[in-house]
Amino acid sequence: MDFGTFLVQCLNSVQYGLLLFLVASGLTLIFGIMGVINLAHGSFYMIGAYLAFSLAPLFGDQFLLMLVAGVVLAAIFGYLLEWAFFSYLYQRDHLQQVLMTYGLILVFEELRSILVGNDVHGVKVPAWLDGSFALGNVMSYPWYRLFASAACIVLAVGLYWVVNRTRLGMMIRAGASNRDMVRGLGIDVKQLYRIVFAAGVALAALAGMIAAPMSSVYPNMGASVLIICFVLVVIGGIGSITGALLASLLVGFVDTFGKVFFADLSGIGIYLLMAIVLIWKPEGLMGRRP
Amino acid sequence: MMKKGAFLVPVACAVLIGIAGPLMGNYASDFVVKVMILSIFALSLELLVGMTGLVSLGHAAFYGIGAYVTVLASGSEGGNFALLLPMAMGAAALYALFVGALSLRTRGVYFIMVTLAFAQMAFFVFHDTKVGGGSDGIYMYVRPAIGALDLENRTVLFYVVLASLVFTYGLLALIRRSRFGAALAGIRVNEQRMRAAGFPVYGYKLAAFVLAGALAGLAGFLLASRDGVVNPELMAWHNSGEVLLMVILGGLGHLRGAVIGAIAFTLLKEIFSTHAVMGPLADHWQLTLGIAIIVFVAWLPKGLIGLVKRISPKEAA
Amino acid sequence: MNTTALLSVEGLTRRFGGLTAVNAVTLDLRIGEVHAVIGTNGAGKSTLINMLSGEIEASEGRIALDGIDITQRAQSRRARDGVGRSYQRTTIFPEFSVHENCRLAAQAATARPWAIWQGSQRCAASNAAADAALEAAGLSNEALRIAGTLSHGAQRQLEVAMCLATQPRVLLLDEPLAGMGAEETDRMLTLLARLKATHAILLVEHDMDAVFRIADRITVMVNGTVIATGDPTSIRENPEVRTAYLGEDH
Amino acid sequence: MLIVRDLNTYYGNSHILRGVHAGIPTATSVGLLGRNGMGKTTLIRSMMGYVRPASGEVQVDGRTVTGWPPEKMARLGIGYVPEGRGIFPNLSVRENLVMSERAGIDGRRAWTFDRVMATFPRLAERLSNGGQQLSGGEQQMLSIGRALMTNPRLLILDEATEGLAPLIVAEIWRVIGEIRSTGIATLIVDRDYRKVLAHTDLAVVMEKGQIVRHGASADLLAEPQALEELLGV
Amino acid sequence: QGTGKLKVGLMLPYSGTYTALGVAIENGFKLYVDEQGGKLSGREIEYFKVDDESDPAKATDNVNKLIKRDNVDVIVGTVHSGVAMAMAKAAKESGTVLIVPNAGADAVTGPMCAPNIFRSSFSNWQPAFAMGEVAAKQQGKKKAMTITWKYAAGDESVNGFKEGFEKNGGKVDKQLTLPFPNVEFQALLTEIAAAKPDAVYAFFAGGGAVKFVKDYQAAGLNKTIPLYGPGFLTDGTLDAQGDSAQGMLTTLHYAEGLNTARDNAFRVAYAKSFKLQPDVYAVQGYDAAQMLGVGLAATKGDISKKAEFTGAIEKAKIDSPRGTFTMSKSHNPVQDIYLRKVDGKENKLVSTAIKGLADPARGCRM
Ligand SMILES: Nc1ncnc2c1ncn2[C@@H]1O[C@H](COP(=O)(O)OP(=O)(O)OP(=O)(O)O)[C@@H](O)[C@H]1O
Ligand SMILES: Nc1ncnc2c1ncn2[C@@H]1O[C@H](COP(=O)(O)OP(=O)(O)OP(=O)(O)O)[C@@H](O)[C@H]1O
Ligand SMILES: CC(C)C[C@H](N)C(=O)O
Ligand SMILES: [Mg+2]
Ligand SMILES: [Mg+2]
Repeated sequence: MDFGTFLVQCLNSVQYGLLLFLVASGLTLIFGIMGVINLAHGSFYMIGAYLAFSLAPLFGDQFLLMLVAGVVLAAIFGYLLEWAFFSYLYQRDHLQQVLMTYGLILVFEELRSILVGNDVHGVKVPAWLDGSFALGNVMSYPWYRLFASAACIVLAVGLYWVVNRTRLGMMIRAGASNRDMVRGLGIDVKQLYRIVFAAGVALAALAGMIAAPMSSVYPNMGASVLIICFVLVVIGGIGSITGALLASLLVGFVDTFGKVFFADLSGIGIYLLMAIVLIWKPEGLMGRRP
Repeated sequence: MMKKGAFLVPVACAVLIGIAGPLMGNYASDFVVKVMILSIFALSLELLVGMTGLVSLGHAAFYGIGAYVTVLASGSEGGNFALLLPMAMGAAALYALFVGALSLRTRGVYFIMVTLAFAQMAFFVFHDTKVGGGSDGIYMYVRPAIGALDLENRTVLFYVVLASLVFTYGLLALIRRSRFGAALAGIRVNEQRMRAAGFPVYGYKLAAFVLAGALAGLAGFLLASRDGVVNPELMAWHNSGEVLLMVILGGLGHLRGAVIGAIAFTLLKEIFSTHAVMGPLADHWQLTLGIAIIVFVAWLPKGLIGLVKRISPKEAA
Repeated sequence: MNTTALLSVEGLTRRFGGLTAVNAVTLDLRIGEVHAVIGTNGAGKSTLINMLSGEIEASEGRIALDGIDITQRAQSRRARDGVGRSYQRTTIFPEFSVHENCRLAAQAATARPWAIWQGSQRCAASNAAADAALEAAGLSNEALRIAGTLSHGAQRQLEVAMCLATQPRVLLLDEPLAGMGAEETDRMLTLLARLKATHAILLVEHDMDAVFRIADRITVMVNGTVIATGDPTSIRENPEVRTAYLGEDH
Repeated sequence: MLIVRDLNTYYGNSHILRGVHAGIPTATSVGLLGRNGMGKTTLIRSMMGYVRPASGEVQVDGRTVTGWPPEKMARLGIGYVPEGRGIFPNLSVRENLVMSERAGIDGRRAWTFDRVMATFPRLAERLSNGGQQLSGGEQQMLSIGRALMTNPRLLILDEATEGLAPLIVAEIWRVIGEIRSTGIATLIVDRDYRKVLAHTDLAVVMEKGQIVRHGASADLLAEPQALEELLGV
Repeated sequence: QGTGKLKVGLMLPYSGTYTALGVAIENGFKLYVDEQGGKLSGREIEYFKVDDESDPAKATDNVNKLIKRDNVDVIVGTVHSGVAMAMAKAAKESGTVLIVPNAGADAVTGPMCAPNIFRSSFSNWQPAFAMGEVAAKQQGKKKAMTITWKYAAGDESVNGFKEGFEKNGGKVDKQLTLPFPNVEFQALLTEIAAAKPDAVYAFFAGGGAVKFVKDYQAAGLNKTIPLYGPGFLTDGTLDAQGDSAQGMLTTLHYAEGLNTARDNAFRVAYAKSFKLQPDVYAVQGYDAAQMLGVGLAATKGDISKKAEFTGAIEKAKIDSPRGTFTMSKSHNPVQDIYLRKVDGKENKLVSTAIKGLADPARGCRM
């Protein structure tokens, strides 16, 4: 590999890592911070992608407007979902959440099949982001990928700020460790968590919408993303947004270079990375010791 | 803790199944065999999750390794039962020793994810390399046998599986009421205190992990003997997830729970996807199964065991 | 009185990042003696106990039991060698009965605990140890209650009872009296007075009435460092201890 | 301001509170005494809405609030320092305090971050420590500080001095005195009955889930016999 | 036997990634049966459906539902090769007739071959080998790279291409893979750009195929390095691929615009019945029914006459919409492979790449 290619591969790694973070960001909130094991997260991602597919014709080139509309819809959906299915699970064993969210996956996937069908669909890249710029003499790089990366960075910074710097963020984290005590301080945990959950769903859906033009939309698209998201949050250290971002980038590099150099075993790469990180630092890269 | 005579129900069930075996049709007996294998698999996980508090999301790896070793080692002439079984269980136990030794250094959600990681590694080794036929899997020419105990014979297979289930259940029941089992329970509730009291907690957990791995390997051996084909999907994370669901669905903390969960999950899915029962809705069995699971979670926080108790509260202790 | 130290500690130090929580502490625990360690909040008393019991590693220093260096021994091994501890924050098995809590603790020392064909409830040795511990801690009447439903005070008693159930020779008690009422305190002090004949006891406690009533020797810590060691009277009079810890009331 | 009438509370099948009548007048401090396991904490948790009383009534300012959830009770101006502290381990000391900051029901912010720092200088040195990394005493201070940040009218302290060094205990009693003098009502549970009686206007003694004695604290202090009988001291 | 309803078990993916394929196969099958008046050799057809979920781990249980519970006479299935392997194993043991309407695993008509197992579709080797010849001969490429998911179907396909390509003087100098079902291709596209081969052969299906073709274009590689593949790369995915697939060459045993009377009739009938355009999967389903029909005709509807049944199919010329084909000794179609070019939303016929190509059936002892 010559130096130019190496640089492009580094760019690929970073870009892929950022994309992964985009998808994992909602999970960081729901799983990493709220402590809810949400297997249905991949479904929210899928719902976002299908949302983009169905909204895109309505909004034409108003891509950003469409994202806003989609996020609002997803947030409302998440809010209702929390109210209907999750609100009474907090007091129970975490494993109940596993069971519940598994049930939800089945329901979402089947509803998707009934409502939209099982075909693969493409989503058009908005005209103002369509096109590529040259990278070396053979290759070019799509603008849209850069846009997705930028969106991810904005999101990462925003999320970090909200969770670590605002009172809202403190309340969320406090609620994760001791709900009853938070209530005793006059904070309506139910409402708070409903909002956070909705935000998590909205983030996953946003990721799905942004990813849709790149990856197209297809059945079961959420499943493959789910596990990798959990892996990211755990490698980064549960509750840490910086950690999740770091882990995303790391996985980006491992995956990219793994494919290039160890094609036969590259599937193992990120899991090997996770095992090594957790054995070396059982609380994840940026996690606090429990 | 177990009451006197509590073992009567499971024993009666086993005897009943044993008697009913030959009376069942081909498909029914096949179905029962499958449920029994899954029960063994679920029981082995119950040892970890319910008894020791170790939630593993990679248990299918041991199941798969047990199955793969059975097929790989049996060769084209068919293998010796007495040799293959220990080999399958041993290989699963060995991998469990390796995984356990490393993953038990972590805790909680981290433990869940590390076990998942090691299972995925096993999955990819079989999926991406030619070790076991790649992604399409491999098949076995002749099923294991030793003398008259020929698993090629469906009746023999039925009773061997039944005996294995009884063995597994009995073994775990013994463990549960023993001091070793009490120690595992203590570790589940409060590891710190157990250490302070003088228990080498790591060793206990590792022992449980390896034993659970070996029992999952037993289930894998039986599965391979029944199906004659193995496939990397056996080790996929959703298989680990499904067996975990069975354990939770049945009711954590009870051996019966694991078995009931395995039966319920398989049966529900079977029913929901059978056209004769559900009509056109059978095409959407995922929907009905999903809704059923959600309803179970909503109404039965203690799993199906909880349902039994709700109906007859006397059993509650 | 036995004069050789059962547990001796030399230059024990523990750092958390930049903070030195325990700084070169040296002390001896002897059978027949209640050795109280008092000190300001955050002085490092619990950290000291954590190091002695093996819960956390020492950064520096040496711990010897019966003259044998145990600094590197795992916590569970130390416990079986006779070092028992209680926790400042209640650390029980809330879903088990009170008796089971103690029996489980006692069971660590039994022979062949992996013998799965023997029922745990039938283990005579553990049952006896558990009964004795409950009796001593005054919880016999509550033996069949689920531990998690005990009141705070009773849970504190159970905490000590579980420590006793392991039949230790060295007792490391981290604020055993906190949360206990007057009667229970009284009972506990009587118990300690009785136990010290056969045990080496380290008592961390903020209840000064109790400490001065029972302690044979007192070590005072401030910010990780020992500022005074001596018999109760000398400590009570020590001006440095008064300004740093006791205040004017005692 | 807070009155409970004929309160009965169960945990499962066990009847814990058996018809408790009690009241905390505005700007008054009340001591709640009783042996271990007599139901003091249960009474407090019933008032706060953590456990739902089976029957009876809780009133604040004449309004019936029985069965209100804790967050609503807290917003009526009740600050709660629970038994066992309830520190958020994953938040730093500063965050523990900042997250709970709220104006009182009258809109005033008498207690600010700075004032809490001034009251507990020890916490000021540990601001960026996680709640988990505090010594027991430090946690206790943090818990009180956190409750004060909500600017309550009534502060409930369940064993607030447990595990504190004598100097700090003295300090806490001084702070309690200070709080009391600012017109905040207090409900104090503490095993040091002498201190409780000295720092409260009224005292209530519980036994087996019932109030067996109530009256002015000073009166009770003068009856060593009754104390011996009720508290075993 | 011989009389009453004939039980046909359809074991196909009705959920998951391959659902659309499963439905097309079922439609095709039913279309032929309906054209015969709902009966084959006088026997009414009764369908039994099982969703195989494309999960090989559950394949044995699923196929046993048909064999042991429903006692079907014939099994038709499936799309996923791993599942098909387990089905073949079960069919071999029980003797039930199995017709595979898609799964291309070479092994099904290789080591797993059996008298009662037939395939109405293709082997992974077939279109790939043809593409290799086309690339080397017609296009004059010398140096090629292959890329696929690391799984059996992918391996078989790229190896088939390599065989055809190198036999005709080309050289495959690098074979890229990524784990199934990973769709992050950027790293490998960069490798391709750096190596600058004369051509790239790719095997992907479904969402992966869509994304790969789009990414290939977005990376600007389609301008300098032509992308070849088996038909699966562009079949049923052109809607989603949009512009990015235009002009691509692929090989398959079916194409749009064959313009034979047989195909036109089939297309009209299919579109009328299902309000859908047929695709290769529908053809494969249709032909599975034809093959069953041939076998039944020879035995007068009595499928238990195994030898006659098998013999008839082995000798038959199947009049498929794709063009007639015969059965190889290992029961895989001996068929024409077409070279097609993407034009708008269609895979238009360019030419016949290889006439009457037979799978080598390595490992079949029958
Ligand atoms: N895990 C840890 N990480 C960082 N600092 C810690 C940790 N544990 C304790 N500390 C710090 O070490 C110091 C000593 O703590 P320790 O718990 O030993 O005090 P203590 O003497 O037991 O106090 P108290 O009487 O209040 O219980 C405290 O300042 C505390 O904040
Ligand atoms: N969750 C519970 N379930 C059942 N019983 C309980 C529960 N919590 C407390 N109890 C019982 O209720 C009674 C009153 O407990 P409570 O905690 O109110 O006592 P307390 O007066 O605060 O005691 P202490 O001084 O020890 O804190 C005790 O007998 C206790 O065992
Ligand atoms: C649609 C086909 C390309 C599927 C492929 N034959 C498989 O085995 O999965
Ligand atoms: Mg301490
Ligand atoms: Mg209390």
